[in-house]
Formats: sequence, structure tokens, C-alpha cells
Amino acid sequence: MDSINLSNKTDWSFIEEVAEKSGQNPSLCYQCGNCTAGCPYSHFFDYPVSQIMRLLQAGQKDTILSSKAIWLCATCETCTTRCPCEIDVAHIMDTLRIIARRENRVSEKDIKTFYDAFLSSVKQFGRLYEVGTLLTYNLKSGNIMTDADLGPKVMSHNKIHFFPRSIKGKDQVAKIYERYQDKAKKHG
Amino acid sequence: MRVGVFICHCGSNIAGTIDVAKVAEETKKLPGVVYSTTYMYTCSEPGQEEIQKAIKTENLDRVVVAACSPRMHELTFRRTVAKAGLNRYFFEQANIREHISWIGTDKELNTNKAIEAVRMAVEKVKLNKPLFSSSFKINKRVLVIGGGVAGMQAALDCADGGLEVLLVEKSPSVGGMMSRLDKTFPTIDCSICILGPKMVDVAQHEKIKLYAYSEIDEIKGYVGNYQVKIRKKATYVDWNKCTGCGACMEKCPSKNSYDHFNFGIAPTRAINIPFPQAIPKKAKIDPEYCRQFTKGKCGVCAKICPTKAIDYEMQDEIVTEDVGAIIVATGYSLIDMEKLPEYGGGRYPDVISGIQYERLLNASGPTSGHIVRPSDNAEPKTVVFVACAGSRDKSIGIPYCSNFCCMYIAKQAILTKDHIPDSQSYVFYMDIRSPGKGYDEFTRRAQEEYGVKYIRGRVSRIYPKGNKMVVRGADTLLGTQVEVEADLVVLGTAVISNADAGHMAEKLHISYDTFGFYVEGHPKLRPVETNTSGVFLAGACQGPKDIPASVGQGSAAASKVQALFSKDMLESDPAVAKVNINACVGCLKCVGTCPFQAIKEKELRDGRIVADVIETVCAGCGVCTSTCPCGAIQLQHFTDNQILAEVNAICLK
Amino acid sequence: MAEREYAYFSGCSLEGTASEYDASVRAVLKELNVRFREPDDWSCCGSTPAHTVDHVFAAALAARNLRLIEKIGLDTVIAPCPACMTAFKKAQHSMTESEIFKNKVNELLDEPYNCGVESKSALQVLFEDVGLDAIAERVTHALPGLKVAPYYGCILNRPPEIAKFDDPENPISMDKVLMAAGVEVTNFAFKLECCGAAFGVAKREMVNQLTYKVLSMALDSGANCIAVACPLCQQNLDLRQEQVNKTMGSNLNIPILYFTQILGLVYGLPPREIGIDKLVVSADDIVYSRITVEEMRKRAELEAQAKAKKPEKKIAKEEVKTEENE
Amino acid sequence: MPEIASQELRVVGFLCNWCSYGGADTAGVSRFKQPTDLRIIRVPCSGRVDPLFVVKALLNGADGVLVSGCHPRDCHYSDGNFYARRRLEMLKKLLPFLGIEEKRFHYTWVSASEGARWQQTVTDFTKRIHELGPLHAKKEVTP
Repeated sequence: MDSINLSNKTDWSFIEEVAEKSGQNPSLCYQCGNCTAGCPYSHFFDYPVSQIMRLLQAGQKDTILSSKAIWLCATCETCTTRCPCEIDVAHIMDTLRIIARRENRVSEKDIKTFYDAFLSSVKQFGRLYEVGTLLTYNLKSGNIMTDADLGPKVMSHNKIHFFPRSIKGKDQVAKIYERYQDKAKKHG
Repeated sequence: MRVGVFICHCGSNIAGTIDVAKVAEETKKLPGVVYSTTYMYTCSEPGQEEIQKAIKTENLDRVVVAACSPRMHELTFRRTVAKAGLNRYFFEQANIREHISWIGTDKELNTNKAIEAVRMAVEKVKLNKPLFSSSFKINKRVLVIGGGVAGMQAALDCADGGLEVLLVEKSPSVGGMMSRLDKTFPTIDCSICILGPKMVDVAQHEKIKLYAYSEIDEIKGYVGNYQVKIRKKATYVDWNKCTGCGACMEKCPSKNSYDHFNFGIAPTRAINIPFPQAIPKKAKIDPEYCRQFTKGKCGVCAKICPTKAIDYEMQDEIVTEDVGAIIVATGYSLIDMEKLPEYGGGRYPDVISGIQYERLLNASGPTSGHIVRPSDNAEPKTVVFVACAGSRDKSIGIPYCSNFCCMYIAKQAILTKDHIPDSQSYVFYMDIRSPGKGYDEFTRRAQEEYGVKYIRGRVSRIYPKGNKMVVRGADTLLGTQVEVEADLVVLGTAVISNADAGHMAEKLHISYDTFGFYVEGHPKLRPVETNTSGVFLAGACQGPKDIPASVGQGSAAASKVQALFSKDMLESDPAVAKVNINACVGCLKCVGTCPFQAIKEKELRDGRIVADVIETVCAGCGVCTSTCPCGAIQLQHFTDNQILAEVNAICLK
Repeated sequence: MAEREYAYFSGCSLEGTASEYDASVRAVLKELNVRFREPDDWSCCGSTPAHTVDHVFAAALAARNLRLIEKIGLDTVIAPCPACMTAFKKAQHSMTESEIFKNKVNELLDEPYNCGVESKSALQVLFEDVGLDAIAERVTHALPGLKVAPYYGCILNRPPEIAKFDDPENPISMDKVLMAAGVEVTNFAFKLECCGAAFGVAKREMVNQLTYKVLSMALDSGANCIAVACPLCQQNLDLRQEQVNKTMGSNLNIPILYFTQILGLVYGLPPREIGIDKLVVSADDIVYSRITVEEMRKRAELEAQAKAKKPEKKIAKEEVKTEENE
Repeated sequence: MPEIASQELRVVGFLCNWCSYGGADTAGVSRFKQPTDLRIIRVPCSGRVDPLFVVKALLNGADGVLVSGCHPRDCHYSDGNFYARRRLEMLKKLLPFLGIEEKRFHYTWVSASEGARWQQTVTDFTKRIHELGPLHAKKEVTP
């Protein structure tokens, strides 16, 4: 790891943006590591939570947004619950995902693809259409066989419907999407 | 009237954000002001000489100094003007530092504000009257509250200095927390070996009267003359008869009483002597567990006692003592492990607190110094220490550092290796705080010589797995999550103030901070004084402190009392309430409101009833003045006219 | 309870892969006379994915449903799925906290939501509103030999300021509810350990590893069954248990029941009605072990008589001892 | 001498010597920045504050008055602050009859260790008074 010139490689505006969007103050973190200690996903992270917080304090935008960690966080809230400095760490991770998504720098394509499949299903039918979501994901992600092994199980216990149950108000839901996207465009 | 104004630069502290020259120039124009100047450091010796010179040359009869807070230097400058022949109440101080130059950034606004501050002081000083303090006798006995190491040190130093001392300890024996410790850092001295002799001295010193298992019910009076009500709690054992033979303890059938001395790490008997070196070495019954009290039948101890000392009917006894000064050394408590549910202390027997571990290490402890796990009495091979268990944790309202955990954890880790050579200790820490003499070397030794593994990171969770306790933490230096499978986990639990610290403070009329620790007179310069004259602090009741610091404060407080008692008479503060008998209608409302019973009714020769102030008792709060319907009783130096003069100085335009 | 009426929000999962949770919750609520109505035409709560897009957007998806509930005149919704419940509680929290946020959300909605709906999980309603006594009263059957590890999952009670329910570190509500129903629970250390949540699809290995920890810890605790209150947990632990065995080279086989299914069993409900048949890891043995409370009592008495002698002696000894002393 | 009208209003504070005055000192020592409108009058105890002082101040030109003492039960004179509370509560109800908004007067408790709390108190109260605007916009009071 080569040295970071803090004088000119600290992205202050990024620190401010995250603080503003998440309503959390990164300076409160004194790097005790409790979040990393409690995080069930630490083993899968490229940067443990406490280092994400540290990178944030150091304004290392690129490293953070390109990290896998922010996408592998499943928001189990352990870090938030145990932070001695009362920082809502999970919410900061959430905010970082939003920024990464907005800047099209998602490192974990599969997860994003799944989320997108989920959301488009909801936009389309108003509710989650599980089979549809899975299929869309498999096609988009190229992992055609994902969870194919589960298929028989699910069916033999007739756990799912093969046809989407769409609702009357699905257009209302769709409108939520559209209005949001309009706003997003307006305010950049 | 000739007022002189002296504006202090205080280096750049004031001059940095206030145009002092302008303040001097503007205030010179004020009616009554004949002289106004600035000086670099007015409180310095030459600075004070400047004032005295001016008093002579300009023949000033009133002085205003615009500088720091009067809480800082009022007394200094009163002495200055007194030396120059003025009555020391012909002085006022305008606070243009703490209240202006340090909190405002706009120089113009600050300067203007400073000018007004001086104007207020000038208007008031013009109404100041010369006041003369009367003197009163002091009772040269000192009360020490708390028999821990700080309190004992204070008591012994006072007693050796020839003062009569009353030492009140709420538990059955003196010794406090230190008497529970096994060894002390960084010397690995045996704690009780160095404390024991002091405890004996306390017991045997002819100048010290020890009230063990007693508490303070009430404190009345003022510096030099306090009346104290002491509650001797019922022990149900006549201590004049009890020889401390311990026969009762052996035979007591109630074997599961909570052991307060050992912090519940093992049970004790309902009648017990807390520990072998206890002073006084007397038995006491815990009615919560004694069958005689819970079941109404047993009486084993009464039968067994060779001196027939047991008395189930015993009641609390109240004694009243008169003293002239009070040293508060009430110590500290430790956070309840249940406050940290993720660590499971209290739920899992093998997660214990540091003080409990001390008792396990201690030869006179419940395990006679053999380290065993509470769950199965097995010898632990892997011991994990968790520093900052509750400390520096805003989320549970303890943002501060507990001061000595880093050090005793290092000590306990070293001792663990001594007791169990094939054991391995781990310490989870955030920062190692070891600023004392020889302290940092000590924590290094733990790692270099004793191979203690220090892991930089907090512990998130402790859970049982088989007969192990899994400690899941972080190694922030490695940047990973780490797990240790421990046999025993020791929590360095946070230091907190005593549950009743607030009530004690209220009895003493001293202040305490948000965390219940007592507030010293000045954080730097009056560390063992309080804002209540005659009441002094020693030890951890003022904030977490280790042994040397507590002993130091014990001695310091003692020397303060010695100084106070070096005179036979005390000067009373003349700024007390005064009755104008011509205006007083004798309604005696003031008598009812005075918090100090300092006002009595008096019959004049002509039979008229008026209020009368006992000067030495009056504390000068002025509640009576605001109560009096006809302004007949006035608090000197803070009269209605003086305060209204200040109001008008800033309001009228 | 009867006088009070709740709204019921099943949510997408309970319509699909978690239909047995839906069935069992409804059945149990009925047994305990908890009255509820459903908002018609409800939509997805937004769940986790929406939160990666934008907080206002996510809140809007949730708020649309809360608005529907507001409209049918109810002030408390039972959301058995923690994902829905958290989405609701979070939306409610941030909308009541900040007027600005509230307006932003309402700008996305057809009808503005006035923040009049409190959300509770099925567990919270049973524990806080119905109460343990009522839960115990209704019990007709027992499940001897069943040792349950109560698994709460991440977000049922966390973070505290959002969930406002039970202890964030050592929850006991499900333990208490099951115990009240006469079911034995084990001292389970991983009550809150995350199962991998929605990553089952995209990050299968990760989820399998996390799930493995939970499953094996449950076995260590002496449990022969795990009780859950979340469709995702159930899916990851049950549906994916075979995946776990493949990934981890283990051969775990431990039934994962919704805690409401267990209640259903001790309330004597027919297994099909509470969707026992929908479980992938079979829970039939548990069903077969079911006996009536009377039978249970008889067994207990017999055992008691068997043991009877010893303890008496002990007491006697104790007495003698004190005698000696006296 | 008039305050710098454009920026400042006249806020008078009566502080007890032992707690609040010390708290204000602590705020100063900690360099906690505050608005400059406040003028502090030091009294031994909040119990010394005669409601008359407050009324006089408000009638004579102050736009707001702040009284601060020790926390209940933490009074240096045991219960001076209780007497204060009783009187000042009365005063609050009285002010409207003098045509003065109740909000222009505020009393609170700040201890000697609570520098940050003092900063907050001053900032909030000054802000409040600025929202209310000058009390003596038109009327000219003469001594």
C-alpha cells in the first residue's frame, strides 16, 4: 500500500456529504473496533467496518466506494447497537451504498443486480414476485443456475406461485418510482 | 468619590479580543472615575504595586479591576487595596476575560461589552460600604468521612498533628477498596501488608475516634462549628463484648449470604467478620440472610457466642458530634456488569469483574489465593482481560476514563502468570494509559517478560461454547475480527461515583458533577478544597484515582485542615445580612426562610419585636433580603441598591 | 384483547415462500382472539433493496402501506416479517423525527401519510399485548423431548431506538412466550447472529457459512429444533440447510419452525393448517411426539413418584444439622 | 452608552456565584463561543434575586432577563434556589400583566462544571430574544 498524501488526497467534501446524508458525525469514531468485532460479515469484507470508518475520516472516497465491504453489509445493525460512540454505523454503510450506486461505482455487481431485479419486480407488480425476481437475477447476472437446486424443494412444498400477483395500485407504486427518479434528475 | 479603574491585558488573553486602551479611555469618562489605566498582568506583583501607587498618588477611595473572574482573583485584589489602606470591600472586579474576551470573537462587540462591564462595577463600587469581619472561635476537631486509604491517611496526618479526629466508615471495617486488593502496581507490593499497619494505627491512635459501620445522617453549622449527626447502624452484635473469635461465623447455618467484601465472588455466612485483618475485628449480622430475622427462628450464634455479645433486638443509634472541619473521602463504586449485556457478566459465572479477580488472587480471599473458575472450580489456562468495560462509553453514559484499569489489568495478567505458569493471558485494550512513575515500564514488562498478549481493539461479544467462553473482539492493528476461547474472562469495569454521592453532597452543601463526583474548588489550584469553606476532598470521590494519588490527597486535605486550625479564631465573612431596626416591622418572615436558622427575633427596649442576625451563622445567601417586605434586612455588599445600580448601569440609556 | 383491533400486513414473502408463517400467525392470533383487518391492495414494503437506492424513496414504499392502514382507521399494524416491520418502523421514525423528511416522502405519494400507525412484530404483540398468561391459558398439548433454540435474527429488536422492543443484546421475549406455552428452550448464544439475510441469492457461500455457525451453535446448546420469526432466517436455515451441508461438508438435519407454528402445535391445531408440511427439513417427528397436557401431567407424576424418596432425606439431614447446632 | 443596536439586544443575566457564575467561567475557560448580548450580574444565590430586579431591568431597557442558579438540591445555601423557583414562577405569570411577553424571562439551573450547558443556555435564550425583537422599540425610558 503506497503512502497517502493527506494534504491533497483528503476529500473533505465527501466526508461532509456522508455526514450530511447520514446525519452521523464521522469524527465521533475513536477506532475502538467494536463494529468490526461484532460484524458477522467481517471475514468476507475487503475492509472491516472500522477501517471503512477510518477511511471515511481520512476522506478516501475512491477506496470506500470501490470496496466490496459496503455491499456485503446486510444491515444486521450489530455495529449500530454496540457502538460506544453512538454512531449509526449501519446507516453510514447504507449511505455509502446509495452514493456508490448514484455514481455507478458498485463493486458487487451481483448484489446490485439482485436488488434491481427485486425492485423492478415491485415496480412492475406492486409486490415482490419471487420466481420472477430470481429468474431476472439469473439472466442479468449470468449465473443461470443460481439456486436451481432449491427449485424442486420449493415446488414440492408448493411454497410459491408461478404467476405474479399484481395489485390494483401497482401504478401508484410505479408512480413512487417515477416521482423519485424525476426528483433525482432535477436535484442531480 | 474617587474611583480608579485598572484594565488588565492578561497578556493576549484579554487584549487579544478587547481593545483595552479604548476601554480605559471610555471608562475614564464615567462619573466618579478619576483614574483609568491598563496593565499587562495586573495580578502580578508590579501590577498590584501599580494599584497601590495609584491609590496613594491619585488618592483613590474606590478601586475597580477589569480582568479575569472574581472567582479567580477577588481575594488577591482585596488584599492589594487593603495593604494600601482601603477597606477591602471598596473593591469590585469586572470579569472581562471568562465572560467576554474568551467567548466573543468580534473585537468591537467585546470592547463595548467590556466597557459596560466596567460601568456596572463602577456604579456598584460607589455604593460599597466598608465592612469589617468579626472573629469567632473554631472547634479544632475534624471529621473524616470514609475509611479507605485516602480517609485513613487524612485521619492519621491530622491526628499526628495533634488534632482530634472522628473517622466515620459506612462498612464494618476500615480499609476500603485497597484492603480488597491482592498486590499493588507497579511494585507488586502486597496490598494488605502495606495497608494493614495503617489500619491498626487508625484503630490505636489515641487522637482518632473510629465510627465503623456508621453513616452521616445530618450536618449543620458552618466552618469552625459543625454539628454532625452520626448513625451507628445496628450490627446485632455488642462490639464491646465481641472478641472477634469467629465462632459464630463457623457455626452460622445460613451459608449463602451475599459477601459484600468479596463482591459476591463467593458466599459468606449471615453473621461474619468481613476479612481476617478487619479493623475493628468484630462480627456483624446481615438481617437479609440471618434465619433469626428471615424465619424468626435459629439463634445458633447467640448460643455459640462465648461472650454473649449477640443482640437481635439492637437498634440504630444516633450520636451527635461537634467538629470544625470535614474531610470527605467517600471513594467510588464500580459499574454493575449487567450494564454490559453483550459481555454476559452476571449471566455467565466465568465472566467476572476485576475486583472479584483480586479476591480470587488474594491469599485471604475465598479461594485462599488459588485462581479457579467460579463455574467448575477448574484452574483457568486462558484468561482474557477486557479493558474499558463500560469506561469511555458514551452509550452507557460513562464518557470518561477510569484512570487505573490499564495498570491493574497489567498487574493481574502478571500475577496470573505467577500463579499459573502454563497459562496465557490476553488483554483487549483501546489505549494503554500508564502515565505514572514506573507505570509504562510495568505494562511493557507484562508483555515483554510475561508474554501477555495485548490486542488493540474492543470486545464486542462474549458467549459460552462448551465449557469455554468465546471472546469475540477486533484487532484493529491487524484489521480483523479475532476470537479467543477463554476459560475465564475478567472485565475492567468502569469506575462510577457512589449511589448516594448526591445525597452526601447535599448534606455537605458541596457541588457534584454530572457523574456524581465532587467538584473541587479549582481544577488546578484548589484540588482538595471545595467551594464550601471547611469542607475538603480526598481520593476517588472527586474522580477516579489510584492509590498514590488518593494518599497524596489525603495528606493534602489534612494539611489544609492543619492550616485552617492553626489559628484559634476565624475571620467571619462580613458580607452577611444586617437588619435596619427602624425599618423592621417584626413580621419575622426572614426567620422562617433563613436556611441556616441565622435569624432570631429580638425584643428592643421599647418592647418592639425585630429580626436579629447571628453574624457568624449567617452564610450570606440573601434569601432573607429578597423575602423582606420592607427592605429592612439587607445582605451587605449585595444590597438592593447595589444590585439595582448594576441593573441601571446596563439598562438605562 | 377482544376490544382492540389491529391491522395485519402479511407482506410479499408471507404470500410466497413463507406462506406457512402467514398461516400459523393468523391461526394463533385467532386462537388468542386477536382481532385484525387487512388493508387491501397493499404493496411491497421496499425491504433492504430500496434502502440502497435512497432513504426517502424507501420510506415512501413503506409509507404507502401505512397510509392504507391509516385509511381503514387502525393505529397499530402487525407485521410478522421483520423486513416489513423494520421498513415501517424506520419510515415512521424518520418521518416523525423530521418534518422535512416527512414532506419529501409525501411528495412521492398519491396520498400523504400522517404518521398515525405504529408497527409491531407478531412476537411483540403476543409478548406485550396478549401477555404470557393468555398464551399459557390456551395450551392443550405438550411436545415432550422438544428442545427449542429461540432464534430472533438481527432486526427484530435492533437497533433499540427503532425497534423499541426487548433487550438488544439478550432478548428474552420469544424464550418467555415459548416457555409460557410449556415448551423447553435452550440457552442459545447466537439468538441474534445474522443468517446472511437477503444475500442467499447473490452471496450463497457467505450465507451458507453464517447459517452453518447458527445451526451448529443451536445443536451445541442441546436444541433439536430452532424457532424463528423471520422468513429470511427460515429460508436460509431450512430451505438452504442442504446447501449448507454441501458447502460445509456437514450433515445437519434440524427442523426450523416459525415460533407461531410451535404455538399452533401446543394449541392442538392440525399440522396442515399451520403449514408444517411446507417445511423442507421435516418436522414430522415433532408432530408425532405431540401429546395432550393430561397425558403429560400423568407422566410427570410418575417420574415425580420415582424420584420422591431422595430429596425428602436431604431435607431431613439439613434439619438434623441445625438441630446439632442448636 | 447604547449597545451596538444593529447587532445586539440587551440581555441581563442574574447568576448565582457558586454554580452558574462558575459555569459561565468554565464556558469561558473552555473558550465556548457565545453571543455577546448578555450582561452578567453576580449574586451570591439565585435566592437573592428579587423579582423586582427582573421587572426593573425589563422596564428600564432590557429585552430579556435570564436567571440561573444551582441545580435543585445542589444549592450552596441548601435551598436558596427553591425560594428562587417559587418567586420566579410567580413572576412568570405576572409579566403579561405588565405587557411583557413571558418568554422574555427565563430561569434555569447550570452547575459550575456545565460549561457546555451554559453555552447552550445563552445561545438559545439570546436567539429567543432576537426572535421576539426589541422590547423597547418605540418607548424611550428615562431614569
